[in-house]
This record gives sequence, structure tokens and C-alpha cells, in this order.
Amino acid sequence: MDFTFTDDQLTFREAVSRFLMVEAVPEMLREIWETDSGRSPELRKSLAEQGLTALSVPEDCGGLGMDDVAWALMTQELGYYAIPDSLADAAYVATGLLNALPAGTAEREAWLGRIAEGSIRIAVDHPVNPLVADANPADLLLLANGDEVHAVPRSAVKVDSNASIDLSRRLGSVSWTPSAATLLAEGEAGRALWAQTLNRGALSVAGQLLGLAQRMLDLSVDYVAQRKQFGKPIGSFQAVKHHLADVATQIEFAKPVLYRAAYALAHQEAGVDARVSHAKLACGEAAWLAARKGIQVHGAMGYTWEVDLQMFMKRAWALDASWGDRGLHKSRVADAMLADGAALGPGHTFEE
Amino acid sequence: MDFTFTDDQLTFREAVSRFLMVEAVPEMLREIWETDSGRSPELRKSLAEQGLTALSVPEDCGGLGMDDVAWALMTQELGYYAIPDSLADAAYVATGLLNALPAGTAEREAWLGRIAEGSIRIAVDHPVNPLVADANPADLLLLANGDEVHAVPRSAVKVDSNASIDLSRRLGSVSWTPSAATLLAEGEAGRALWAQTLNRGALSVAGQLLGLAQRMLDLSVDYVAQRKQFGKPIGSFQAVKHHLADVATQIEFAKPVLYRAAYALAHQEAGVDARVSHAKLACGEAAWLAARKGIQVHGAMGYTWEVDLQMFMKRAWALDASWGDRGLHKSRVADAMLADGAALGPGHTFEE
Amino acid sequence: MDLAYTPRQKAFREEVRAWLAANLPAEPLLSYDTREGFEQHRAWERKLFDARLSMVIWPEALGGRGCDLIEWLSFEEEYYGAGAPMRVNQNGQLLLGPTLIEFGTEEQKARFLPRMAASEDMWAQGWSEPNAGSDMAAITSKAILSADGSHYVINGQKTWSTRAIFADWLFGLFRSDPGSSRHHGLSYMAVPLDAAGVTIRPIQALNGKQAFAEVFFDDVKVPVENRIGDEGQGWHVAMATAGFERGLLLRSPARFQYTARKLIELYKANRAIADRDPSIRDAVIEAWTGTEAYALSAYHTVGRLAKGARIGAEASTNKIFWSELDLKMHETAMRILGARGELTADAPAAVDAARWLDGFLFAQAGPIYAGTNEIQRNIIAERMLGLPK
Amino acid sequence: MDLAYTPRQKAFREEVRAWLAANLPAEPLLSYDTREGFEQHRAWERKLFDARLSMVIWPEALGGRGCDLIEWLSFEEEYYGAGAPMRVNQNGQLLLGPTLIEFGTEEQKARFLPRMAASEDMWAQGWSEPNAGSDMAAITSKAILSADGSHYVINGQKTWSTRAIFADWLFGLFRSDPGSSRHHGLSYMAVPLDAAGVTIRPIQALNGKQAFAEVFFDDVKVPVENRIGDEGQGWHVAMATAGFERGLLLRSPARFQYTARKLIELYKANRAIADRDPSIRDAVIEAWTGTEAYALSAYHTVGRLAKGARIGAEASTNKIFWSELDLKMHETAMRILGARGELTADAPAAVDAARWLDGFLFAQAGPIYAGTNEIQRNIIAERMLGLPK
Repeated sequence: MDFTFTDDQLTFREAVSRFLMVEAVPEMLREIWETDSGRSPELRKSLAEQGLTALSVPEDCGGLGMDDVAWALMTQELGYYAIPDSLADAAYVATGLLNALPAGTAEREAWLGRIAEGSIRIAVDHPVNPLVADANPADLLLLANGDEVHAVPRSAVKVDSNASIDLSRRLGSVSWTPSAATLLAEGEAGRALWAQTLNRGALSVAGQLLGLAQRMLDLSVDYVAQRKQFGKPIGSFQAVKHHLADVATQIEFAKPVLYRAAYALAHQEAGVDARVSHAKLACGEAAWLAARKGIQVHGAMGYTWEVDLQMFMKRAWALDASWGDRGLHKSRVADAMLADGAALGPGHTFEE
Repeated sequence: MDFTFTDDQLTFREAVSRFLMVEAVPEMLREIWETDSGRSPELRKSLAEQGLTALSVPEDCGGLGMDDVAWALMTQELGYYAIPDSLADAAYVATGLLNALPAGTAEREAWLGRIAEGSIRIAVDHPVNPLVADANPADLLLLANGDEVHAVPRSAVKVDSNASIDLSRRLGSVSWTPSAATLLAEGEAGRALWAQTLNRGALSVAGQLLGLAQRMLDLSVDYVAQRKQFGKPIGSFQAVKHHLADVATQIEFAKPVLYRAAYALAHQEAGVDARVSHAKLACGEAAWLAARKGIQVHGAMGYTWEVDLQMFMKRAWALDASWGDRGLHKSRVADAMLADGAALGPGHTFEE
Repeated sequence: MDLAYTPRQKAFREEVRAWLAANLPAEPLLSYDTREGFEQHRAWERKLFDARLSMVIWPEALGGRGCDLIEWLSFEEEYYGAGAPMRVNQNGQLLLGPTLIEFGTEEQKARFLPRMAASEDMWAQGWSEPNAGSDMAAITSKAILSADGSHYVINGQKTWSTRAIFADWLFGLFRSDPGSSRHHGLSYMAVPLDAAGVTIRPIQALNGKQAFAEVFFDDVKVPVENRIGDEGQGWHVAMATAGFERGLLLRSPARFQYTARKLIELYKANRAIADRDPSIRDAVIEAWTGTEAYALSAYHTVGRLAKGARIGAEASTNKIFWSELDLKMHETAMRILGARGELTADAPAAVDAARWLDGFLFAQAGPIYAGTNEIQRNIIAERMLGLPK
Repeated sequence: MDLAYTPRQKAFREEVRAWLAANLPAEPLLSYDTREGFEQHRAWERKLFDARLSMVIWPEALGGRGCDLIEWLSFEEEYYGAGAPMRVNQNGQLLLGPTLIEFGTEEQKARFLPRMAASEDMWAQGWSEPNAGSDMAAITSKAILSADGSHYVINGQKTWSTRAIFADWLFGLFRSDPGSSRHHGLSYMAVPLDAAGVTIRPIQALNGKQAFAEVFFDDVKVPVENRIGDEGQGWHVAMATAGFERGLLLRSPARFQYTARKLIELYKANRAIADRDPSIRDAVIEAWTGTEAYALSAYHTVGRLAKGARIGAEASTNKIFWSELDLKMHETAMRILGARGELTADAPAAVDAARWLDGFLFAQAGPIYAGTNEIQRNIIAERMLGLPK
């Protein structure tokens, strides 16, 4: 029983953080926000060069074969730097789906290889998301038609853009016609793929929300330490301290929930749905609180476009309802918890 | 349109407050708590002498004919001083029920007269209360049997005592046999009486809860102004200030809700149920918060028997679920609010 | 206690209702944080004024209607209940207006109030400075009286001035005694924004709109007649204004009751989805109870005012109550909307969700502006409860 | 990350489970805040000790079992999951015990720890004084070393000493340098409560029981061997203890997970009633998510400790988290119970409700004792986040 990360995992996270600290500065986010596409080929290129597109791809397809647990660290970094790119959708969520296809599936190795080398953008649909993130710039779309999983080239679909309050999110409503040529899986297999994809998408977003929460907390701590009113830093006022202490506490207790869920997903545990939903709720609440308290302690400055806080708040508000809103995730937790014979109480946190 | 009290009403409240300030000191509460009966004939006698038992009794039965609106002030005083007596049950709730009986009913005038002169204790049953408050010391019990209203002398019932955390509350489970001799009303008339009695009981408790909230706030303000830690009064710490400011705010916004409900009851408005339930919820929340913040700012002292706070907290916790728990009152509000064609939004706060 | 409206009150309400039914714009106006929307709102305000419905509680001679506060509450109920446009000149009408009525000279009232009621003059407030936000007594912008006593010369900077890039006038506090500190030696001034030496630089808000501005003063000459109240008494004058601001007038209950109604409708239309998260239903119930409590409190206050009471630190309880309730209602709407919540008005899939997003963003500012809720809680604790500083 | 228990860990858990199944008292013990209940609990502790299950993480030589922290967490899970009695000697075992292991001499360890593990010695804490509650550095009780260095003479008063009227020993801080102030010049002492000059006066708690006491010291002589750590270093020693107190050991996740299970059962048994108030269902969901989060956090911390990390200000987040969660769970139970909630154990209509009332009352103390949650939030802000004092 060891519920911690390996030194390798922590070192890798550190390296990613150092890389993004330079590559994804707030000024760059602002620049990319202003562009029509909202995407920077240069940024994606440098992410790929850093190997970040290859993280989940199995080693025999040219990747690093990292599992969900390692991604629980990665997604926090992606959230912390709020990168204006849907990297995790391709490199984690789509990769997970493709990876779960039978080994014989024709396109599986080819696409995984292209993901690893960073030469393909893949957008992932799911019935819980009314719109598809990054449908427009995608090369390939993994689309749902009932239980069926289809892989459809961008050229075969029509995309209507839908603007989000978070200018880093580029959402599209997708019109397309399913055909035998695009079908990857159906029936029981399709259902299983979509179920797993929902969990992976939710976990990806949960990690990002937690990273966003930490970033908003850090920005707020910096601000209140330097901003003075009544002759002293506002961070010395107890009300301000307590606001931020509450955020720190929520973050502290959301982290292990995220990690437990990632492990459940990686090991395909029977109770994975409730664990993932718990993670999504805990991380979403932490991010939501960090945004609220963050803007409060920033005062009027937090209400401006100029101060960086707004970019992270908007991402947090948007992601909170993506890959399943609170209602979906609360009901999944409640269903598990209230089921007859549910294993409740002490001693069921790990073994099922 | 005048949503305030008359000078007479406010002056009367002041007089009652001055009277109870002397008659119902915490030391007396503690003494009465220790007694078997939990009731003081002397206290009841002095309440009667002061005319408090006669407030609601119609003038032609020897009373003052005060309506529900005036009682919304009275009950706050009863709560503020947490008197160890069920005065309001007889002088307000039972009086209201008896008063609503057809003028020809034999016992109506007799009982109302005895209430006015303070020579009778009446306990009131209601299906929402699993036990009857003051069933033991009562002379007469108004009991429910389905829709039927019965008036049963104490000698005809068996009472099993049930201890409450609030030693001022003396609850009994009552065993009795309905008979034609005790029947006061039935059918539609009985239903209407019980419906009105529930509202009157709930409003009585709501007012007491609000008074309790104010008392707990006052006790807390006194305590934090004198208690020193780190070289200054703890009331100068912002966290303590904000705790008590929240209590003050809740109280401030519960008051007019109580008054509006009292008016609705006095004028038998169609929407009275939701108004009364709203008052019960708002006053209960204020009292509950005042207890929580009160004990918190009292620190360990608030956890003792010795410090007066405990008596008011216990009363608040107990009354919160009496005459309908939160669930009952929330569902009554929700039913009214979500009904088809419900009058919602601006402009419906007074005229229906 | 008598909760029936008088015939006069009823008749006035009927008039307002009928006028709105006949005159409400068919299409919602554009946001008043844009130049075009601002001017649309100015035209609408003019229309209201022409119907003598702009500032109903002001005396008729000053462009008002001479209504009592109950009639004002009824007006607000009809106005917001009909979904009528936000009021674009509130900072002038509701903050400066009552101050002028209390502290202004007869000349100032005649000069400023009717034009303000008609929105011929649009007013921006000049309270905050970069280092004087919650701590308003830290003001450093100066207004120095000329040797001949004919005018002030203003230098300094104000910030967070709402819609100042579109407005005509600014009012605020300036240090008129250069040797003074804190809340002494301040004077309350009205400054035309087209005066020489005024520079206005917009501040882009969270929602991308230029909702605020910084205003720079470089040797701006303002005649002495533009000082409101006595020289050096600005803090006293402003505190009265701040009381009004936090209090009743700026955020009438009707606005929030309208939001509650919309939220209940949203909940009813999406009940199966919403009920998966039980906190939503609870919050929807609270929307009704909270907004009713706020309305009842307003009527209770108005009744006490009519009997001679004054609004004291209770105004701070108001500020906390409405701002936190408004935030919670909008958060709840966002929860019900789920994935649609993030969409802006031009997103086809947003349908009518984006109104809630706009409101949600604006609600974030509620606990901050007009004195943060932390400051309000201090005021309640110190002035209502008497706790030590 | 490997979330499977080792065979050794599993075997230990099985042993605990089997032992509890065979040895749990058939009837719940009386409250340990009464003399009779206290002695019942002492006997139960002795039984645990005889099975080598009292202090499982202590070394075997000191009366423990030499378990790792994962095994300790498993023990707690089995123990509380089985509904076993509260631990009556926790103040000694979990606060003083780790302090002795870190700061005690070999003689002190041998003298105190095995008897503590067996509850032959029951320990009360002596932190607070009438004017030193949250502000522990304001301690004035004195322990002055005799001229020959053989003993201390103690004078002063402690308060809020849990179950001190039944206990055998008291540990706490005393001022050993009379000229010192704040956290300097304090020494950490163990004082036998039957020593001459000790007077104990019970404090009646909210629930009417004598759960605490004031302890008065009047020229109490204590041998120098009873000082733990160096002369004048008591604050340093105590802070380590306070860290443990706020942290993991005192409130293991299992206690709260047990409460959550009971709450979920209560909800399921009363669902139709409970669902009239939607906040109840929401709170019940939070009982599960909150207690699971707390358990996961404990395992995460234990794993990091095993890799050499130390518990710092995060301990304060623990204190806030469990105390507020525990309070909310008990409040929720009270809401479900409705009118039955106020009934005490001897009320026939209470059925099994009174257990919740007891827990609800005790939960009120959670945000207060072991450092109020306000103090904890200050610690988090200042030490974890680095905000200015």
C-alpha cells in the first residue's frame, strides 16, 4: 500500500511545469485568445517536441505509455498554466479510446503513432457534451452515434462555432452522417468505450480544475501580499487570510481524491464511476471556490480584463460543467452510495 | 400600506420585555430546570397577573383581543428570555383554536375566560408533533384524532414523560380514548382548525426562535467584548466580528418575514401556509446560526453548563423541529412556489 | 400594520403598468457598456422622463413625481417585473441625486437635478483611486481653491469610474486642504468630463466591455459653484451618499425578485436535469425566500422611514444580503444550464442561456463594489453591535 | 502508487477483525465522562492492551505492536467500523505518547509508556489556563526548580482538562523562568494528580456531564525527572505535540467514515421524510465524499511520511476539515430526525435518536478545541501560504 507518486513521476511533473512556465506565459495566452482560430501551431509543435503528445501512447506505437495516474499530475499542470490548446483531448482522452480498440483495428496504430509524433489533432465527442471542443481545428473527430464510435475526418463534417466565455475553448456543433466506413466500434464494445471515455474526459478536466484552483490561489496570495489598504498589505487582514485558507484546504483535500480516481481508472476497478465523479466534484468545487475567493480578495482589480485572474476563472467556470455537470456526477456518486449492499464506512476506501 | 407596528404595540412589547428581564433571569431558569415538574406556579401566576395569559382572548371573554401581529412581538420576548413555561401554547395557540370554534360552543367562553384569568394550563397536540408539550402539568388537552378535535381533561389521559435536551421543555406521549363527550369539531371544520393551529404553532415557535437568536447574539457580543486573548478583546478580531455580523444580518432579514406571516395569519390570506413556513425557516436558520456562531466565539466557555448560552442554544435546537421540521416547511414553500400559475416575482409580496 | 395599498398608490401602479405595456422597447436594448447601447439607454431614459417616470421620488419641480417611497417600490416592481431596461444613469440619480437634495444649494439643485432626471447629463462616480479602494480616506487627488476663491484646480487620478468614457459629468471627493490627512480636508466636487485637462482611459472589464474608466485630472479648472456642501466637509457629505448607495435605493428588491422568478421558471423547465443535484432545488427555494425577505425588509424600512427613523448600519446588512443572494441565484442558474452555461450570446447553442452568464459575471462584482462585503461586516460589527475597532 | 495491502497488512487487519468480533462488549459502555463509565473504559483498554492492540504503532518494548502507519489506519478502520468504544486515554496515548517517544529519556519512556498503553495510568492534559486559551503563550502557572535541582514547585491553575477528575496524571506547560514571557521559559511537566497540593474541580459540560475540570496547584512538589525535554524548552516540545494533536492521530478517518455510514443508513431508512428538504440529500452525499476525501488524504500523508516528509501546517487543514465535516454530518442527522432530535437517551420516543444528539453536542466542540478553527485558518494563511502576520 503506497498512495504516493514515484520520484520519476514527480520529476517529470516538475519538468513539465518548468517547460510550461516559459512556454505558456499569460501574455501568450492573451495573444492566442485574440486570434481567430484560438490555436497556435507553434505551441502545439513545441508541446510535441517536448514529448507531451506521446505520453499515453503505448511504447510500441512510439509513445511513453504513461497511465492515468501520471496524467493526474500532468492535467494539473495543464490547468495551472491554462494552456490555450486541447492537448489533453488528443494525447490523453482520444489516445485512451484508441488504445482500447482491439489490437487488430486497422487505424489504431497509425493514429496512435501520429498522436505520438504530434502530427494530428483529434477532437472527441461525447453525449454529455452538447458541443465538441476543438472540432474546427481537428484533423480527425471521434464521434458518437448512439453506442457507435466513429472516426471521421474533418473534411467529412460541418462545424458551427460556438463562442465560450473562455476564449481558449473553441467549441463546435458538428453535423455529419455516420457510415460503415467511419465505424470503429458498436454495441457493447461501443458502450464500454464511451463509458471509459466519459471517465477519462471527466478526470482530465478534474485535474485541470485542480491546477486552475492552485493557480488562482497563487495569484491571489501574490496580490494580497503586495496590495496595501489602511496602511498594510490586505493579506494581513484576517478575513482575507481566512478566505484563502479555505481555498487551500479545499485544494488539499481534492488532490488525493483525484489520485484515487486515476488509480481506479487505470486499474479498471468496478467502482470507478463514483471515484471519477467524486474527483470531478471535489476539483470543481475547489476551482469554483478559488475563483470566488480570488476575485473577492482582488477587489475591483479581479473584475478587469487586464489582471490575469480572469483567464483562469473563466476556464474554471467553463470546465466545471464539461464532461458531465455537477448533477451528472452527484447522481453517479449517490447511485453508488445508496445502492443496496454498497460497501460503506471504514475499510472500503481501497479494497472493494 | 404600512408595514410597521403601532406605537402601542411597540410600547407593550417594551413593557413585557422589562417585566421578563426581572422575572425570568437565567438563575431562575436554572432553578426551574432542576425541579421535577420543570414548571413554576409562581412564574405562571406572575405572568397571569401581568395579563400575559389574556392577550389573545377576545375582549368579551375578559381578554385583550390581541391578534397574531402583536404576538409576533410577544413571542420574540418569550424566546429572548427563554421562559421555562409554555405560556404561548395556552395563551396564543390554544386560545386561537378555541376562539375559532363556533360562538355557540358550550365550553368556548368558559375556557377562554379561564385562560384570561390564568387559572388553566392547556396543552395542544398536533400530528406534526410526535409528543405533546406540557401534557403533564396541563389541566386540559386539545387532542387530535384524525380530523377530530377533542378537549380532554388531564385526568382522562395517560402521559409518559420524554426528556428533551432543553430542560425547559416537558414533553409527553399521551394515551387516551376519543369519545363523543370530548369532541369539539370534526370533518372539514376539524381540518380547518388543525391547519390553522399548525400555522399558529409554527408562528409562535418562529417568533421564539428569533428572540432566542437575538439573545444569543447579545450574549456573544457581551462575551467577546470582555474576553481577552493575545492582549486584546477577541471581539476586535475580524473573524469574530464577521461571525457575529452574519448573525445580525440573518436576524435583520428574518424579522419582516415573521411579521408578514403573522399578518397573513391574522387576515386568513390564501397564501398563509407558505408565509408561515417561510417565517419558520428564516427564524430557525437565524437561531441555528446564532447558536453555532455563539458557541464558536465563546470558545470552550460556550461548551459549559455554567455559561448561560447553553440554555438558549438548547431551546433553539429543540424548537427548530417543533411545529413542523425544516422538511415540512420547505416543502410547503416549494409547493406554493412551484404551483402552476403561482404569483411570482416583483409585485406579489403583499397583494395576492 | 396595514398591508393594503392606498387608492392613490394603486392608481399610480396601474399607470406605470399601462405605460410600460405601451412603451417597452420591442427588442432588448444593447449593453449600456457600449457607446451605442449607452445612447439607446439615454433615449429610453428620456422617454421615461417625458412620462414623468424617471425619478418618481424627487419633487416635481426638480424633474420628479413627488411619489412616496411605497410608490417608488411599486414603480420598481412594475418596472423590473416587466423586464424593462437597466437604468443607465443610476450613479447620478441614486447616489449624487439624494446628496444634492440634502446638501446642494437651490441653484445646484435646479441646475443639476432636472437634467440628471432626463439623462441629459450622464454622471460617473469618482470615488476610488488606485491606492484608495476600500480605504476611501486615502484619497490623494487634489482640488485647490484659487487665491480669488472663484475656482478649484484639480489634479490627480480616479479609477473604477463606471461608464465614464460615455458620461458627461463626474462627482467625487478631492483633497482641498493639501496638508490634511484621512477623512479631513476633503471636498465634494462635480466635474464636467469635457473640461480641459481631463483624460479618460477605459478599463476593460471581465466581460471584455469598457465598463469602467480611469480619469486623470491635469490642472482642471472647476468653478467654486461646483462644490457640493462646504469646503473640507466632503467626507461627511460622501458618507451620506455611501449610506444611500449601500442602502435601499440602488438595489431595489424588484430586480432580485425578477431574477428569482426567472430562476424558478428555468428550474421548472429543466426540472429532471436539475434535480440530479439536490442543492439546486434548495437554492431555488432560497431564491424565493431570500428575495421575498429582501422585499419585506425594504417595505419595513420604508415604513419606519416614514415614521422618522433613519437608515444606519443596517444598510450594510442590505448590501451583504442582496449581493450574496444575487450571486447564489446566478450560480444556481449556471448549475441548471450545465454545459450551456459557458456560451456567449452569439453562440447558436446558447439559446437564451447567455443572459444568465452576463448576470453571473456581473454578480461577481456585487460583493466587491460600493464597499466590499468584508468592510460591510466590519461596519455591522462595529456600529450595529458595538464591537471594538 | 500501489493500492494493494501487503500480506502482512492484510493479516494484521484480519487479526484485528477477528479479535473484535470475539471480544467487543455486548452492550455499549457507559459514557466515559462518568466515573463508572470511565472505569469500564479502563477495563476495555486493558483488554486491548493484553491483546497487544492498544498502541499498535508504538514499539513492542514500550507496550506497542511495532505496526506501520498503514496498519494503524487499518486498525482504526476495523476498530471504528465495528462500533468499538471510544478510546478513553487518547490525550495521553496520542498527545503525550508521541512527545515522550521523541523527547523523553529512556527512563521516562520505560516508566510512562507501557502503563499508558495499558491505561494503568490515565492522563489528562493541562494546556489551557483561564486567560490562556487560544493564546497558549500567555501561560502563567509556574514550575520553579528547587535550589538543589531535585524538584519543581508548581503553583497556578489549569482548565479544560478533559476528564481530569478521573485521571491519574496531568501533562502540560508551566513557566519555569519566572522572569520570562510568551513562549520563552516554559517547561513541559508530568504531574501526578494525587500529589499533595493538587485540587481538582469539575466543570460541567453542555451535556450535564463532568467532562472537564479545573486543576489548581498549590506548592505541588514534582521531581525533576518528571520534566519532559529540557528546562525552558517546553514550548518547542509542546508545539510538536500540538502538531500531532491537530494532525492525523487524534482523529483518524475511520471515526468519521463510521459516522457517514450511520448517516447514510439513517437517510435510507427515512428517505421520504428526508427528501422534503433537498439539502439533506446533498449533505448525505457530502458525508460520503467528505469522509472518503479525509481517508484518502490520511493515506496520502502516511505514504509521504514513510518517504521522509513531515507534517507541517497541513495539519491545520485536517483540523478544519474533520471538525466541520463532523458538525455537518451531525446537523444533517438532526434534520432527518426532526422532532425526535431533541430527545435524550431516557426518552422512550427517542428510540436510537439520542446517540445522534450526543454526537451533535460533542461535534459543537470540534471547531473549538485543540486550537479554534480561526487559529487554524491563521496558521494555514501564515505558514502554508506565507501571508503577512
